[in-house]
Amino acid sequence: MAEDGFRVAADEAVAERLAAEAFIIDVDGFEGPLDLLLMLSRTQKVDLRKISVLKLAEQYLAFVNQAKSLRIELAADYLVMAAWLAYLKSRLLLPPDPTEDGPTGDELAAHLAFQLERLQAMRDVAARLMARDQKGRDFFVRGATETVERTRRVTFTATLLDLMQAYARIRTKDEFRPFVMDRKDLYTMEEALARLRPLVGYAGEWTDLMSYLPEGWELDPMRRRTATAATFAASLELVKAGRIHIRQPESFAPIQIRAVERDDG
Amino acid sequence: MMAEHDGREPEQSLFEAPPEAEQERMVEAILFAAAEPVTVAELNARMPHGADAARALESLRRRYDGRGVQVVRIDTAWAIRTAPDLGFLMQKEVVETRKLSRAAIETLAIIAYHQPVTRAEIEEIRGVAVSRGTVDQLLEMEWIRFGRRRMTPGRPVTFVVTSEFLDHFGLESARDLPGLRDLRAAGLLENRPPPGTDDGEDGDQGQSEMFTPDPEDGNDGEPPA
Amino acid sequence: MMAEHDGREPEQSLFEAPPEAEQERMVEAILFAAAEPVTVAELNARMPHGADAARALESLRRRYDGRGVQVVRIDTAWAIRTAPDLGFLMQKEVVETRKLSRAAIETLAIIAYHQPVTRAEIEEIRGVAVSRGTVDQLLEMEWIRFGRRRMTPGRPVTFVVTSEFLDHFGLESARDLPGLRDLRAAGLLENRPPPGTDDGEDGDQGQSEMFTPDPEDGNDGEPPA
Repeated sequence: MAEDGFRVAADEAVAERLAAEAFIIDVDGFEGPLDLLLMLSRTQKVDLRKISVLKLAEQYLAFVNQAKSLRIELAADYLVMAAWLAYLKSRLLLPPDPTEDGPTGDELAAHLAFQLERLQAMRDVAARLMARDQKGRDFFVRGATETVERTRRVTFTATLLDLMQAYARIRTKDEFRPFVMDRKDLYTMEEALARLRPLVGYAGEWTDLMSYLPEGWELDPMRRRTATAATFAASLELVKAGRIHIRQPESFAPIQIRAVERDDG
Repeated sequence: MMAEHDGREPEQSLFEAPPEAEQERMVEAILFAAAEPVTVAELNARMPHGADAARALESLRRRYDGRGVQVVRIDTAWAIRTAPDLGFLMQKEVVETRKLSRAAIETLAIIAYHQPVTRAEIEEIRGVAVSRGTVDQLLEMEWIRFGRRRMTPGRPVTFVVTSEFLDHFGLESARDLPGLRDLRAAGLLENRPPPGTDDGEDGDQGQSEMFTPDPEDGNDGEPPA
Repeated sequence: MMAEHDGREPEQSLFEAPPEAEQERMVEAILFAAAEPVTVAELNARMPHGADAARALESLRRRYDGRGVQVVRIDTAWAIRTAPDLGFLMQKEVVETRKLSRAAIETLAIIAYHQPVTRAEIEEIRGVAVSRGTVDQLLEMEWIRFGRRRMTPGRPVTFVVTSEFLDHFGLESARDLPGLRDLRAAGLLENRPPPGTDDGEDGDQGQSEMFTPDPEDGNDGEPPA
């Protein structure tokens, strides 16, 4: 007897715990208060358009109370919804107060019903969407595709007139030769590159860039300037090409270069 | 042997354009070679001068009617896809796709049916916050993309579905979403603000504006980017 | 339970094999979706019991005869491939025509008028260095080529114009190029622009701009008589 009673009590405790656990799982399974409301509304077994919002509010409040009695922590938004539904319930039950501004209880209820219907509708179409034939599952794309080669061809063109005008321009310019920069004292970047390229391979150590100026150009200031500029520009090209490192310890300090070792790349 | 010719050629532009049967072959070759849908504009660009890809497409589509592969339209582009009823033969080709969460599926549906739609509107419809991961996943799958910003305070971004989405679900355009007409008729695609809120802000944006029934105009359901 | 067919006579097992047209659709879909050519054995394995892939394949192959894609045999397997005559559609060439740069046209002019000419001489005449790129470009266009080496110290290479050059400019030989006197007679060396040809299209202001006798009028290659 006593044993049975004990067993019954124990069973009840287990049942209660299971119920509580089930409840926790259920709460976790809901995507927020609206989702819970939608589930509760199904128990009314009517078209969502004919749902009794008042009854639904009561169902929700009962649910929240039950959760409280089971000492289940409900997320804040569930409690906010409970408070709002309690308010809605009072608005629905009390006769409308003509002095009060704002929406009537019926308007609020209608909107809630609309929200539920809309959520349900979205779930229905989501299911219909996912039930459609899907690419890669029901229908398939071409397995052996061919790539379209995109070749970009630039053609240059000129007319005979362009050609003659160009020539005329040069020949006319001859008469004004003094205006033209003197080629003798111009060191081009191409020349500097051609000179630097074979040399930098031997620059295992940091070397002053100025030591790479072509012979005879470092004396005359003007030639030295153009050679320096060209050599510096050429060194930047080589840095870009990954052939050398370049550094300048501080402002106005000598610029130094060093070959990039083959195996450190 | 040449494909059959169609005797009565109404166009006068025979001068330089290839014959219609030939144009159809060209469209066929181009569509077969590509996995991605090809736009009519690109077809025309790749075909010889004077070709009319749209017309060739139409007759090609009819030709493949009922065959094992089909010519389908996706938005403004076209592709060849296997007939859905033969999917069972293709187990070898099936690629396991990441299973979408319920939240992601619902969010996707809301974007598809309410586009362009803001995150706040999605949350209003679902009644819960939309997690960043959900949106990121859909963006990454290229099923949704950003649409125009809404001209309301804060200028929130909107989301719209992509043509990749349409392709995946075998839809010609967003107008062909299942049940769209009924939802619209039931007023469930309206942006209906809660009573008592200041509803001045949403006067300009019918979310369902893109779905305005207008079957005549060939405009693709996508809002301009 | 139904007795198992013994499969000895596949021809007669029509009882469960799909109709031939259906088998053809299946082969079509499988070949389309497969990344690699598919053997008849594999087709049979993937198709419903009792299907005859070889026969379906044969009729599919006939169906695609003359179309934009074809059913072809690769070794022992089968695939759908673009018809050989349409291969050109699989490449898209974007041709861009640009006007030659001033440096290039001047270099070209000097070569044409002074050929055979060395690089140093070109630089002497132009008054500025000739970049390697400019020469390479003209070589690549096949408007100039290397001539004989000059028998001077360093044996520098010379440049001459090609027959493509003459062709492009409608000249019989380089000697037909109008001389300075002709240029002057044609008004090309006058300092003020001929009336009515004034246009401000040439935006770049090189040093020699001020010596340019006249703005170019249009793009057509006809020199004034």
